[in-house]
Amino acid sequence: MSSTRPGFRHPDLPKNDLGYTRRDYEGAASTLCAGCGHDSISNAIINACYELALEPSGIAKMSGIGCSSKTPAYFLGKSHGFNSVHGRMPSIATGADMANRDLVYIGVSGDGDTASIGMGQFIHVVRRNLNMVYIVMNNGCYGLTKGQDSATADRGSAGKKGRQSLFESIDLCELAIAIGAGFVARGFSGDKEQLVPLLKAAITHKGFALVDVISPCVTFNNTTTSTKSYQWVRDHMEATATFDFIPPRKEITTQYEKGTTQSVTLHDGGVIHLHKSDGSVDITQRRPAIDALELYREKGRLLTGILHINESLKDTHDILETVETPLNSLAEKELCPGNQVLQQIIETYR
Amino acid sequence: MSSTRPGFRHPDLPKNDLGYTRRDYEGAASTLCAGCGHDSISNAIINACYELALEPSGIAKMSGIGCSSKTPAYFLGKSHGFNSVHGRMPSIATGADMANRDLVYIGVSGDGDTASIGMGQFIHVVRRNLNMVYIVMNNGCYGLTKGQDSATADRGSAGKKGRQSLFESIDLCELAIAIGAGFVARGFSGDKEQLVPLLKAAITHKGFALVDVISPCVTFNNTTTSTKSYQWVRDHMEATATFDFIPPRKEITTQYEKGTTQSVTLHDGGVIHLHKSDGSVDITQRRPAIDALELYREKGRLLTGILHINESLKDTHDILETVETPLNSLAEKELCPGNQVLQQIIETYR
Amino acid sequence: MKLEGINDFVIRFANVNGSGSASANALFAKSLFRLGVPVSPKNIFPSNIQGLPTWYEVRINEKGNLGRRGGYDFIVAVNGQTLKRDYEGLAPGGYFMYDSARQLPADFARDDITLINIPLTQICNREIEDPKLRQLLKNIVYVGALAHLFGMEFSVLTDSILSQYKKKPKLAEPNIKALTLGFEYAATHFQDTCKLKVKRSNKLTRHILMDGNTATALGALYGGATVAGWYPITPSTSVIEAFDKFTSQYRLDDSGKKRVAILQAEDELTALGIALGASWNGARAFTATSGPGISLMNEFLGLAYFAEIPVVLIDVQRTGPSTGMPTRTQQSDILLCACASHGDTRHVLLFPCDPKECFEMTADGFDLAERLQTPVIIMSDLDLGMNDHICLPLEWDDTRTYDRGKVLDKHQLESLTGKWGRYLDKDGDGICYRTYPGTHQRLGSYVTRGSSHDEFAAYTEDNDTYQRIMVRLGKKWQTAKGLVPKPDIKLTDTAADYGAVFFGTSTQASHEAIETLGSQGITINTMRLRGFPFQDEVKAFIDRHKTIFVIEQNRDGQMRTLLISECGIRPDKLVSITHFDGLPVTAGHISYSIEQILKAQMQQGGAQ
Amino acid sequence: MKLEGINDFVIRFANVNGSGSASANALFAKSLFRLGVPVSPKNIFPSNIQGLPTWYEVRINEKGNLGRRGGYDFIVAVNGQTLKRDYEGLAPGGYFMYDSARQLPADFARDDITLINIPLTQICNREIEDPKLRQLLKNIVYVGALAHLFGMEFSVLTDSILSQYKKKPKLAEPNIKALTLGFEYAATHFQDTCKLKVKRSNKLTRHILMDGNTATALGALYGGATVAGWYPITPSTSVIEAFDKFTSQYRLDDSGKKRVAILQAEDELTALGIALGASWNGARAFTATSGPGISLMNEFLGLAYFAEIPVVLIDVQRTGPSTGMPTRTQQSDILLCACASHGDTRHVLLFPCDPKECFEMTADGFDLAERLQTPVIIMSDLDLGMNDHICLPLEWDDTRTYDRGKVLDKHQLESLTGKWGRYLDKDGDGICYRTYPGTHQRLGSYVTRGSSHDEFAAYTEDNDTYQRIMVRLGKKWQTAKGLVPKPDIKLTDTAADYGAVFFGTSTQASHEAIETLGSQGITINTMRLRGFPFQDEVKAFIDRHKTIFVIEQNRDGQMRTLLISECGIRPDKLVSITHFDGLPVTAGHISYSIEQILKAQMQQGGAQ
Ligand SMILES: Cc1ncc(C[n+]2csc(CCOP(=O)(O)OP(=O)(O)O)c2C)c(N)n1
Ligand SMILES: Cc1ncc(C[n+]2csc(CCOP(=O)(O)OP(=O)(O)O)c2C)c(N)n1
Ligand code: SF4
Ligand code: SF4
Ligand SMILES: [Mg+2]
Ligand SMILES: [Mg+2]
Repeated sequence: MSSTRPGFRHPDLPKNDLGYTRRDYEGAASTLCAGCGHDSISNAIINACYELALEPSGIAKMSGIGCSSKTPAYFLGKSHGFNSVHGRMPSIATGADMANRDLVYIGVSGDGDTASIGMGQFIHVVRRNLNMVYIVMNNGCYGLTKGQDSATADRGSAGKKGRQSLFESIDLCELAIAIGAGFVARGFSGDKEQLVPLLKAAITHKGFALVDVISPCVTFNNTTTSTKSYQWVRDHMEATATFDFIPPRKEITTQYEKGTTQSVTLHDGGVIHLHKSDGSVDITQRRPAIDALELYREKGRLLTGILHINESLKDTHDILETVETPLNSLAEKELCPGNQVLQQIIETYR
Repeated sequence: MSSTRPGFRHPDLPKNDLGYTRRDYEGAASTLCAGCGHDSISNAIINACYELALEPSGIAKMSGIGCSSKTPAYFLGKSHGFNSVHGRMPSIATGADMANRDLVYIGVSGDGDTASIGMGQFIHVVRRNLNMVYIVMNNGCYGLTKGQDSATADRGSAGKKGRQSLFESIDLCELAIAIGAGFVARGFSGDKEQLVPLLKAAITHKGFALVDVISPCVTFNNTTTSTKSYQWVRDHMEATATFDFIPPRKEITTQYEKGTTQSVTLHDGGVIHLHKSDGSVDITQRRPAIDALELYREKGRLLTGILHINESLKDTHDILETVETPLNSLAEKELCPGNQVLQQIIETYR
Repeated sequence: MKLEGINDFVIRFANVNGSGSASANALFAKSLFRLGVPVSPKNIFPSNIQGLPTWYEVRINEKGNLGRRGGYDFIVAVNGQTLKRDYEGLAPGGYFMYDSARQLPADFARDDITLINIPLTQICNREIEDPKLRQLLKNIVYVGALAHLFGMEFSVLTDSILSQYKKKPKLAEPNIKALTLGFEYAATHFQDTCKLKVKRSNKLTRHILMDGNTATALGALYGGATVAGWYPITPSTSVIEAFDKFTSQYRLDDSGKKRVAILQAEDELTALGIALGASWNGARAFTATSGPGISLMNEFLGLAYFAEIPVVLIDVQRTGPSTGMPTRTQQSDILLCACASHGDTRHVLLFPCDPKECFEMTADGFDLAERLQTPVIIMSDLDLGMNDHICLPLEWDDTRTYDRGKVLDKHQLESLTGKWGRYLDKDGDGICYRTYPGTHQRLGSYVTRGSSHDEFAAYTEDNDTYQRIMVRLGKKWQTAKGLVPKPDIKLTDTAADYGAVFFGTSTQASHEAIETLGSQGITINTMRLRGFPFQDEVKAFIDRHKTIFVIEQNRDGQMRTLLISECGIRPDKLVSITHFDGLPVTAGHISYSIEQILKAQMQQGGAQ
Repeated sequence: MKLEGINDFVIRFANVNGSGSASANALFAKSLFRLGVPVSPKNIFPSNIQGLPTWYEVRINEKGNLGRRGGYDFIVAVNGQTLKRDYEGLAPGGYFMYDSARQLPADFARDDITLINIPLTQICNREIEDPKLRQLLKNIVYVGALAHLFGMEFSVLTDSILSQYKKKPKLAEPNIKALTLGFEYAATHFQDTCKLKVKRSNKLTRHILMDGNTATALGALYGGATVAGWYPITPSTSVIEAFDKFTSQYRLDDSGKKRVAILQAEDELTALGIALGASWNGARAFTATSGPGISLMNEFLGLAYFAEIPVVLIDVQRTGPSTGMPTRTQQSDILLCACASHGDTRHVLLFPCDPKECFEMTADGFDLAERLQTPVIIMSDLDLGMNDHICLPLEWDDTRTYDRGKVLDKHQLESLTGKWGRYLDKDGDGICYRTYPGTHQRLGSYVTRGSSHDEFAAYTEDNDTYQRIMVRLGKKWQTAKGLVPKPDIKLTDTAADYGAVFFGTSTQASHEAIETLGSQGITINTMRLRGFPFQDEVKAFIDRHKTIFVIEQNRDGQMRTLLISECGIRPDKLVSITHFDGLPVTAGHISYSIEQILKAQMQQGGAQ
């Protein structure tokens, strides 16, 4: 049922540093509902990868189950993908990353997939600081099973069926910071201007990067009574700070006024310039970062942007002290100690 | 293998308000290692229930799997218990509580049982605000499987095998507050003075009450290099505030100086008096409560005592709006609408 | 030549999902039902919310053969994406109805079918003011047209609309208008076009038209379930939705508080955990799920088996393995459900074949689970659960009381002679006496555990004790045989060589196939399985025949495997007739398969 | 009358766990092994860390019969908690060694045994200065005493100590002192007391003494595993611990970095998920677990089956169901492992019977999994995994290369003619060609999924396509038969009526039992199963006999069920011999059971 978009290529399409056009980052035609926030996120992923000039085949797309988790079929058609089972993408991504540390791992999940059935795996993939981007397409509901409340649905928020969500919502960003994630951001599928650079920064960050994207479900949860609707989010969103993301090897042309801008250098030389506003918090520290989220929660506002960044953490491979060579490329001679060693070993069992 | 302690009763043993002696709250002889912190917690549970004069048969003991989860056999021998499977006690407790809201639910778990395999269920039982006490016997390791690091083991901490724990530790208390728990406390198995009143307050609180008790594993994790050893905890623990717990219907005899003491009235009329020290935080608000935990984490100190309390939350039954009568005591006539109604119902399917 | 016939054809609707076609198509089916005509609708929908192809197939059969027939004689083809496929699949002599807004391409050149083009879009654009309603009502317009083409009483349609919108009569109006528009258009342009006709019949005087999941929910309501833990998954979600709906109406006390607790859990492990915790604590509790959920529930099922905790688990099966085809049907969780979890385990299964049995077996399932103190799994499937089926009316015996099994109350505990042991086999039937927490201040408390325990529920690692408990569980399994529903056996000819075994949603098609074969002189006795473990009757039925056809909807012949291993049957005696492409099995497939097997047997010199 | 004999008796040690007895007892067993005497130790330990009874049983058998024998001829009874039981269980004529610090109660009044009281506590208190060492060395003292009693060469004990403490020679000293103390005490006080003797033998020239889990870990090391996800659970934990130990030594690059990633996961779902993700990405990966973990891994196993992802899963079985007896053995996860997960699935199983096979089958398992692109489950158990076994030396063929199965590299992708499809059956063997992520810039990418897919890996809900893929998976299953290890068949008499089928840790006891029966004139051919699916040879072996005894360590005869249903065997032909109390099966149990069955058959008039 999933068809590939026509292969025809317009010769004049703009190309990125690797000579690819945006089309090279597209996938099959989406089968989601027209207007679904998830499709906008897919587009933002396409843009981010195109603009970062990533080699498409060097990316692996991972997902669980849900409308959101279907999207890897709709972007990056030249990348391998793994649409696994409900809530278990983090473990699959962990294994994949262990096998080949050279690929870029982009995980896509839903709020049901992550905050309910996948909560355990989510917390623990954060704790491992796996080098991946973990995107939650957060619509506050279970789209694919027809609109039940998810654990990120705010108490009192009501979708199409008109029933209010009964329980307090879970803020995945706050959890991720508390567990020690080094990059935590929140975006909105309706705000491409903010989302694309967020994704670019997240991809460039080494270690675990969470991007929680509020992504309205137009079919089940875009009502006037829902806090995950386009309207509500537009009315309530505020940003921590604006920022520029400067990829590595790009000349820094802008001059920033001292004191108002904080710069974070990423592991590959890219730089994030955070433009502080009055009373803005130091998001490079987890304590104020968490406090800001709690404050906005109290105020009933939605805090977006980069919520926390810490470039000093080791990722899983560094923690485990594995070799630089991808493990999947090691051959017999590096793996198998041979019979002579075996005979030495078994000698100790005599 | 588990034997019951001799039934002989000394006539002069002191009795509580219900006429029970402390022995009536004891269980079978423990089979844990001599000196295990868990046994001290069992004793504290016995004391708390005895002092609160709870009807033993009105308590249900729930646990998962681990040395810690064995303890329900060692306290409250007159109560029913359910030693379930690894990490899944919260779901069993939820069902039990749904069936009979009149019992007191005391759950016991380990740090492996809760923070690893049980993380998803833990977060969600907090979110439901189930009316139970959830005690984590937290030794930073997997006792029963011989000492592997758990997810609450601090990075760099090393147990008997001498290997340092690789990953950042998870603070269950901070998570619980972030998810919205109404009662969160931390104790130490070596500090009965603090632990017993903590447990009494937790039991009296309506809704979910987490008591994270640092409980050294003498066999595998009581080394000088471990941050879950008796010594380390003694050296690093600090308390939010001292407090008195006054059960309902007890006369309040002490007078507190205004401003230095904050009082929280529990749903059944019991009162907690928190004696504030200089710079102490308002633990009735989640924002400062979380911030305090983050601060102490930064400082490398262990914050104990009641960490957060909020008496205004509805528990699961109130949220679901179930009847006051325990559901397990409803009979046919309240449950079965009868054939006449059935015929009306099926008429709409004609 | 046009296809002809009265009350005997298959019509298929090809739509785009999310376009509101489902309710229009259901209206059509319901109207047929109200005309007393046996009808069986099958909704073939995608695992997707909007924009993909979806089909709705209705078989009309005066004789009451209501399994899927296969093929279609009439198609309402209003989905451009599948137009070609729909066109090509139409039976010779069939009728192809489409929206004349769409010009049929040149290669649509069959001359063996009848085209019926209705300007659906045009009619709606012209006649319906509210643009939001146009798309929806387009579907109603074709239903109106069909009413004329098939010669249906128009009032049955308008009555259906009126009763559907009883509470919002305003909404009935435009629907009736749309119906009329379609009806009139057909009357004007296709006066005598269609030779397939519908005639009021008297076949269905008492019957109801209900989906299995609704009936299951009613079973849980009447069976006295008070706690449900669940996690959304197609095709089981609607069991809980219906239970929620019914309990919101029939389980309120005077102040509006609920005599039920329904909790959407964070996953299936928790869903079953909730049900187990509640059952342990003396409430009747259940959960509903589908294959992936069963896989996740394995550990808890083993605990329930070994610690002897009753629970009712509804498995609405779908096409596996893994995520498979979430919106297609299969009977393929049988082996896993029978032996779920590590170690030696065995679980009681019930196999409902229609909504009435969904109701009864669910209600009975609670009695059975509590009597046996073990999980009881109701093996429904997508076809049964989510499609409407005609069945006899549900009934409840008001004198019935719940069988809570062997539970000791306070008084009984006190009057016991000898020491009570939770796992003591007092009665020799392998079933022991349990207590609910809090029953007595001094007596009857114990710790339930999944680790090895002795008769007094104390932890043990003693090998003899462990073995004794396991042997007793085996004895309980024997007791279960006397309690699960007996098979439904039909001996057409007591001397027949052939028998057929089937269950659940394979029933209708099997009966039809066997009738067909019967009319060709091949007599086959039948046994519809209703429960596992199998009773002696099951073995006796098999033993009395030379060859048994085991008809089931999975690849590996799972029920056949179970029969062989549990009844000790010679494998070569049981011949598998499987169907596992995700669509409901057809009678044609079964009769054809049996014919082929018989032919082969004959060629091999085996007498018939 | 005293029991007598050379190299043929069973000694049991009754200790308190956590008291350091395990290493002393192992020292004793190892010393026997070094004397060239066939020996098989069984550690019977509690699911607890400290203070509960634990036993260590050593069978010494010159003939090399090394299954558990049952009963004990000599006991070292140093656990007060079980003193009475240990005393009563001793064979008539046996020897009862105890610490004379404890006065035996008056009711210890057997006159058919020999008491050997050694003042263990007293000796230690007197002779050993460091009070911390006293408790530990008490155990060594009794080993020294045994050496004298059995007439063992003392040097073999001291040598064992020296090699054990090669790196910490300081620690050897007090141990040797303790040995000597015990030896001398016995020499002085029990000069000719014991008639059970040990004599240096030449039975074990090349052999090694190793536990199965260590061998499994070596198999993973040599098989080239680079990623392991795991979660602690007895009795599988030591597989990973050993793998960690070996890779820390043999998988480092020059800078000390690791050519392996071992991750302790948060649970078993994640453990298998990690292995699957890594395998998908082209690394050899595995996980090890036990029953409860298998239950939790069901969903992922179904995904791996349907999406065709290789993975090696080690199941070190323990006594189920549920938590069961975590430190007791069983072969009871067979059915679940064979059909794990909902829908139609089937998994490849391997059945090692000794450490050598643990090594080989694990290493081969990676080839097999990658060749078949499906999970391969190594069915070990607690007895095999955690007890030491004598076996032939492990060997590795240095010319061997890993069979990575059908994987297309960059070059092959480019030179393909025709469109590549991940699930296209090019070779007609049901196995398709896969690609690792990142292989090629343009070619070979696809999305792996557990939902239904076509030959080109695209999502589909088309019923024919789904069915085609399922049928092909069935074909692959047939191909697997040619690849899994063949059964080990011994036809003592080609005309014999009886055959026995067994596998894994039932092997030793089965061989011994059949030898015993053989000496009574009952000839039984044997087939040791080594893999599932079963080959034609398996069926042929069964077919050639009248009656087959299926010997296995579970209640329900799980392997028998599998044989019947997979090979189409008449159930009445396969007679179950089960043993499931959690202790390793004994030869006596098997031969007795078979005798009883044969007797019954004869009484029923069946010829032998
Ligand atoms: C084990 C399991 N349980 C349940 C389901 C059914 N299911 C499919 S998608 C889904 C929820 C999806 O919600 P979310 O992750 O928020 O994604 P969305 O569709 O909203 O993007 C569920 C419960 C499943 N596929 N597997
Ligand atoms: C599903 C499953 N996996 C693994 C185990 C093995 N296991 C038993 S206890 C335990 C960990 C216990 O650690 P914790 O909860 O911290 O308890 P402690 O013994 O430290 O008190 C594990 C992994 C199990 N019983 N079940
Ligand atoms: S149902 Fe909601 S989440 Fe799913 S595709 Fe439609 S709009 Fe998107
Ligand atoms: S192993 Fe550790 S946690 Fe377990 S009983 Fe012993 S001291 Fe306690
Ligand atoms: Mg969602
Ligand atoms: Mg622990």
